[in-house]
Amino acid sequence: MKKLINSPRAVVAESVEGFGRAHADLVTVHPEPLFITRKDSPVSGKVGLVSGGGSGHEPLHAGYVGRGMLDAAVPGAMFTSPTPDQILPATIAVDGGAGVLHIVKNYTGDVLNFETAAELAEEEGVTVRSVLVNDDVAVEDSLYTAGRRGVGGTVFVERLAGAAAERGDDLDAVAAVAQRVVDNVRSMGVALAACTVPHAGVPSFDLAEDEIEIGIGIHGEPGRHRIAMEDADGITARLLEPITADLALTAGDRVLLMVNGMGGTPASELYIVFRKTVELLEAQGVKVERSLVGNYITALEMQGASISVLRLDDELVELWDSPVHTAALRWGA
Amino acid sequence: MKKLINSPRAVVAESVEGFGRAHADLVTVHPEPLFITRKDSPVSGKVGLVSGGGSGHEPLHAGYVGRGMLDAAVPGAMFTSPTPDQILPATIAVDGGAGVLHIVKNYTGDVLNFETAAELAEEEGVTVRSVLVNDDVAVEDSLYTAGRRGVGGTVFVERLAGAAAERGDDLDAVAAVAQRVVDNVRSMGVALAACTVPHAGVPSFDLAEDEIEIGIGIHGEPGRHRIAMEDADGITARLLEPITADLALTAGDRVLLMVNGMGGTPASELYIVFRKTVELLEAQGVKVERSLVGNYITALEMQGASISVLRLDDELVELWDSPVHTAALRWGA
Amino acid sequence: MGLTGPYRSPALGGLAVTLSTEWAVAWLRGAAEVVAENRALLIDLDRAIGDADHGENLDRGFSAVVAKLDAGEDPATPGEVLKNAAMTLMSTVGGAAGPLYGTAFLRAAKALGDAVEVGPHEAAAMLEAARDGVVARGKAEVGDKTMIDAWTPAVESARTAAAAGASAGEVLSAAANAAHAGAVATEPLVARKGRASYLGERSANHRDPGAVSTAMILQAAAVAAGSVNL
Amino acid sequence: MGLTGPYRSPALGGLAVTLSTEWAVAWLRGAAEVVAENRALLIDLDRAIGDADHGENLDRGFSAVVAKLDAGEDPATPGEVLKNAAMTLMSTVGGAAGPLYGTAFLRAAKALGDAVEVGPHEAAAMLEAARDGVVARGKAEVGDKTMIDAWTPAVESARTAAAAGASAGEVLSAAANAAHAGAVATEPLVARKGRASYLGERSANHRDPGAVSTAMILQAAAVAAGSVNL
Ligand SMILES: Nc1ncnc2c1ncn2[C@@H]1O[C@H](COP(=O)(O)OP(=O)(O)O)[C@@H](O)[C@H]1O
Ligand SMILES: Nc1ncnc2c1ncn2[C@@H]1O[C@H](COP(=O)(O)OP(=O)(O)O)[C@@H](O)[C@H]1O
Ligand SMILES: [Mg+2]
Ligand SMILES: [Mg+2]
Ligand SMILES: [Mg+2]
Ligand SMILES: [Mg+2]
Repeated sequence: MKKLINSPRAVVAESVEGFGRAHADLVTVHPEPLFITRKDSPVSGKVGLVSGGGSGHEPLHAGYVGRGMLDAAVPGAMFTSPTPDQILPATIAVDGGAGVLHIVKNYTGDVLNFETAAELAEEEGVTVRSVLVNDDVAVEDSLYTAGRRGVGGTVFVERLAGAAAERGDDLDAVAAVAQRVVDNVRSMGVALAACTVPHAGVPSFDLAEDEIEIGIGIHGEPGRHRIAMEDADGITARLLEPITADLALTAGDRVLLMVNGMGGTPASELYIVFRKTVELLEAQGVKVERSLVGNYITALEMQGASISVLRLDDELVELWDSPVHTAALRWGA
Repeated sequence: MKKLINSPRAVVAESVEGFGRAHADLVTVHPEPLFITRKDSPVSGKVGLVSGGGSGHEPLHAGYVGRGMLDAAVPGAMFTSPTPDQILPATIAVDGGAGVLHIVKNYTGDVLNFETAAELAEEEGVTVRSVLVNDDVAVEDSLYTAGRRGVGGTVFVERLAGAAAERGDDLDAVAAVAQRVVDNVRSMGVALAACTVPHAGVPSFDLAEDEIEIGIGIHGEPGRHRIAMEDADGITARLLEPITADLALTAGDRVLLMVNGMGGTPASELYIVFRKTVELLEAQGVKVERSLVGNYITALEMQGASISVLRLDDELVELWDSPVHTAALRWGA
Repeated sequence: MGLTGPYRSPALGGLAVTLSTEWAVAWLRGAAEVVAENRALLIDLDRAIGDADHGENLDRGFSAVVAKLDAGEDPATPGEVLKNAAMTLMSTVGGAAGPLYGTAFLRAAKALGDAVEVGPHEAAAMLEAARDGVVARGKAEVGDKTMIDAWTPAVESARTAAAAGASAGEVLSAAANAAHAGAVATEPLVARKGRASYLGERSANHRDPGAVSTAMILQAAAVAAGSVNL
Repeated sequence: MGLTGPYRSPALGGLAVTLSTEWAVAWLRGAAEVVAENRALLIDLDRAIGDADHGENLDRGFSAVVAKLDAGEDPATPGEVLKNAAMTLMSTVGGAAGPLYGTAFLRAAKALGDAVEVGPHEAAAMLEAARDGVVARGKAEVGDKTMIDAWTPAVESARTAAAAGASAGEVLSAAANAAHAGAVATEPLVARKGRASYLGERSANHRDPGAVSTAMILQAAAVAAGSVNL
């Protein structure tokens, strides 16, 4: 394992420290317990948005702290959900009197830690609502399982709920926007090669030269099945099909499309996937109205990509287009 | 070799096509011969900026086409300079009557192809000036060699000359800003693992588990020397030292700092390098006044990073802060 | 019946009929030791069907527990020891295991109350409270391939041993052995809870890391009571 | 003296005393063939001290040249054949080799002018013009570890052969052999021009890819003239 790090246990703290210095105009880093807030928080009268999760998915979540998106990000250890003692002060710090929305990716660890923090925050007088992101169609959903994972759709939820909060929506309304996004977004990913968690020191799974993993998550976990290597157009079709099926997209639908790199994929390859995705969607009469192509939610240096599709309506387009100013997403500001 | 591509020879065309679709609001893709222009080009009365080079360095150059930066980008084959028959029509397309600046990275191929295109453009009545970027301190400069390579500093030249053109500077003035940036920027890079060019199918060099290459360029070429793996702080010091020495930075100097990922490096690692770089510069009394951390000029999926430092003055800061709206760099718009 | 797991931890005292504050401290120190020794094993188990952090998370958490004990924390009762540990685990482990073990130790502490000495029935009740806490938080059932597959047989064996007149140390020993057997038995299961459930059928043929760590931690409890038949 | 390089291309005709338009076409087709066959070798040489694209670049370029010939281009003179090729190479090869080979073929074409038949002295002059073109563009000297290390000995041997009364085909053959020897001789050199110069001392002990491709292309010229002693 070769990494630009000083020691596995120092990665998160040092990295977040560097992040704080690079974006000192946007964020404040609170080192102990570790969380990141918008420079100007709490914004009085605005609903506060808090998200967090294991580290290693950068720019998620700290890269999305700022105007029009998150008020606080809470980074756990590498691929490990943060703890309530981090989430609680972050929640309190960004409460501008209008309550706080927790945006939680659906992993047992994230759910339990945010749940505890929310209880504790309520005890301290902060009104907390939570929304669970579970957009990964690679995972079969059932009453008896942990359900689907939260992956790429999280970026859309953070942006669109953030925009709603910024325009002054109250807590229920912001939560409703977040839930509407959750209900209308689906994602699916592929890995060509695994990533290596610093503390583990070996790749999270092994793939032969001619194999790829379909349906991977963002934690270096193995996917649903392993198939022989295919060309980009073939892989794209495989990722997109379950998404459009699950969303029941039909001609005339308008979508926000993200082709996301897992960390070790050249941008040129992402645009090749994007090209095919648009072609396939258009063939179904679906219009790609807005899009993102790049590394927005990663699994360290994993080689691969994911596709996220959100069904749009006029209000969501308007929210998407409103100004956003964060380290990783910025326009109109 | 596993890549999200359809065939090695289709990579550039398909990728640029996808890029064009993703950023149709910003750019126009001209497919044959291949080049990319600003949607609204030629901008009447504005100096046109053209850059280009081999593909595989995305977001460079197409990602920097737009307001406040380039008017045209000319992508060659993977790691191969483009040809005059691409550069010439790009040059003509963006001439708004105020002449065109060619921003050329100092590689024999780029120099020769841009030189030819410039001659041909002059024959067609377009005034062309050229600036050569040669910021890589890993390469020893001498009268008798090809000189230093152009690497990370190119991003700064494109941005700052682009800002000067946008504010209405004439061709000589824009060229002067570009040259001032060239004279004041230095870069150095490291690779932890090589990249694989699609048409070659094997990594561009081999490194053992405990070795790194110091002084690599952006074409997967081997570096100046190979050393045993070190921690991030040690590597950072090694990269920064020759830069500050060559720039003769002294206490009180203000700089623009870029910590750039080569394509396969997690953002968290870049911020660890950034943290140490700032610490080292501050220890010398040098103030980091603006910064970029991320993948801005890459070598496909190479694992590694580069540091670029530009000595700033008030005018350059003002130009840097002015609005820019491209696929990969955007603020104030 | 002896413990045959790959993890072992040195015995710290003689056979305990009742459990003391010293026992509780020894338990946590022993748990920290066995988790540290088996950090790589637990990472590896989690790498196969999860995200390769379980060993790292527990090692970080129990190291923090020990650091607090070393820093001179001086609790008066076993319950207080376990409550302090619960709070530390909750704020340092993270992931799924953090809240689950945090809750387990918190409920265990609550079950012990202010008692200075813990007898066999109280020991069994403590384990049951811990298990119930994990179920309350994680909603897993036996057979879902989680740490519950170690906790539940442990509780049952502890109850049986206590009813049969075993000492508190023997109750813990019975629990540890049953937990180990339960962990082994997770191997063929298809996960329905936690991160391994994303793998579907591919989660079979691997032991659940949390069940294995539960067996280790309960073994440390028995060892601390001087009550392990190896 | 025979060619001992790893690259070979089939002979296409009998011994040529003068060179015709057909010869020029055969040269380009032969060059395309030898470059395609040695694509991987040239990539590999460039991988060692450059950016692993030389074989890909030339293969793309010469394939385009052949595609134009196949599309029914019907030039009347050798010079016209070479001029068309020059334009195609210039617009398809890219990199350093594109403008250099483009200029070489352009200057070669200029040197031949409107001649329909090319004698030995004209053949030597053609090579010299090509070499001078490469020098004019690339400013490399012999010993800089570039294609000039193949071109210059080729020109010298061609001149000597022509002066000694050789046929045009023999002139080309002498040039090709000298180019090959020159390419081999680049091996110990430290590069001072082109991408290999960035490597400094580490560029030694590798053959220069452009010098090797020059030898291949000149060999194709000789083979097209039916004049190679294998
Ligand atoms: N719902 C649940 N109920 C009980 N135990 C669970 C549940 N979900 C996960 N676990 C346990 O947690 C273990 C994983 O812990 P850990 O790796 O530290 O957390 P994470 O899965 O967040 O990475 C699993 O092996 C399993 O035993
Ligand atoms: N200045 C120069 N003069 C002559 N030949 C050169 C010069 N620079 C490079 N070359 C030749 O070009 C070859 C490399 O070509 P190629 O790999 O296609 O281009 P690039 O270096 O741009 O990738 C070198 O091996 C060398 O022979
Ligand atoms: Mg985890
Ligand atoms: Mg090249
Ligand atoms: Mg885990
Ligand atoms: Mg090359």
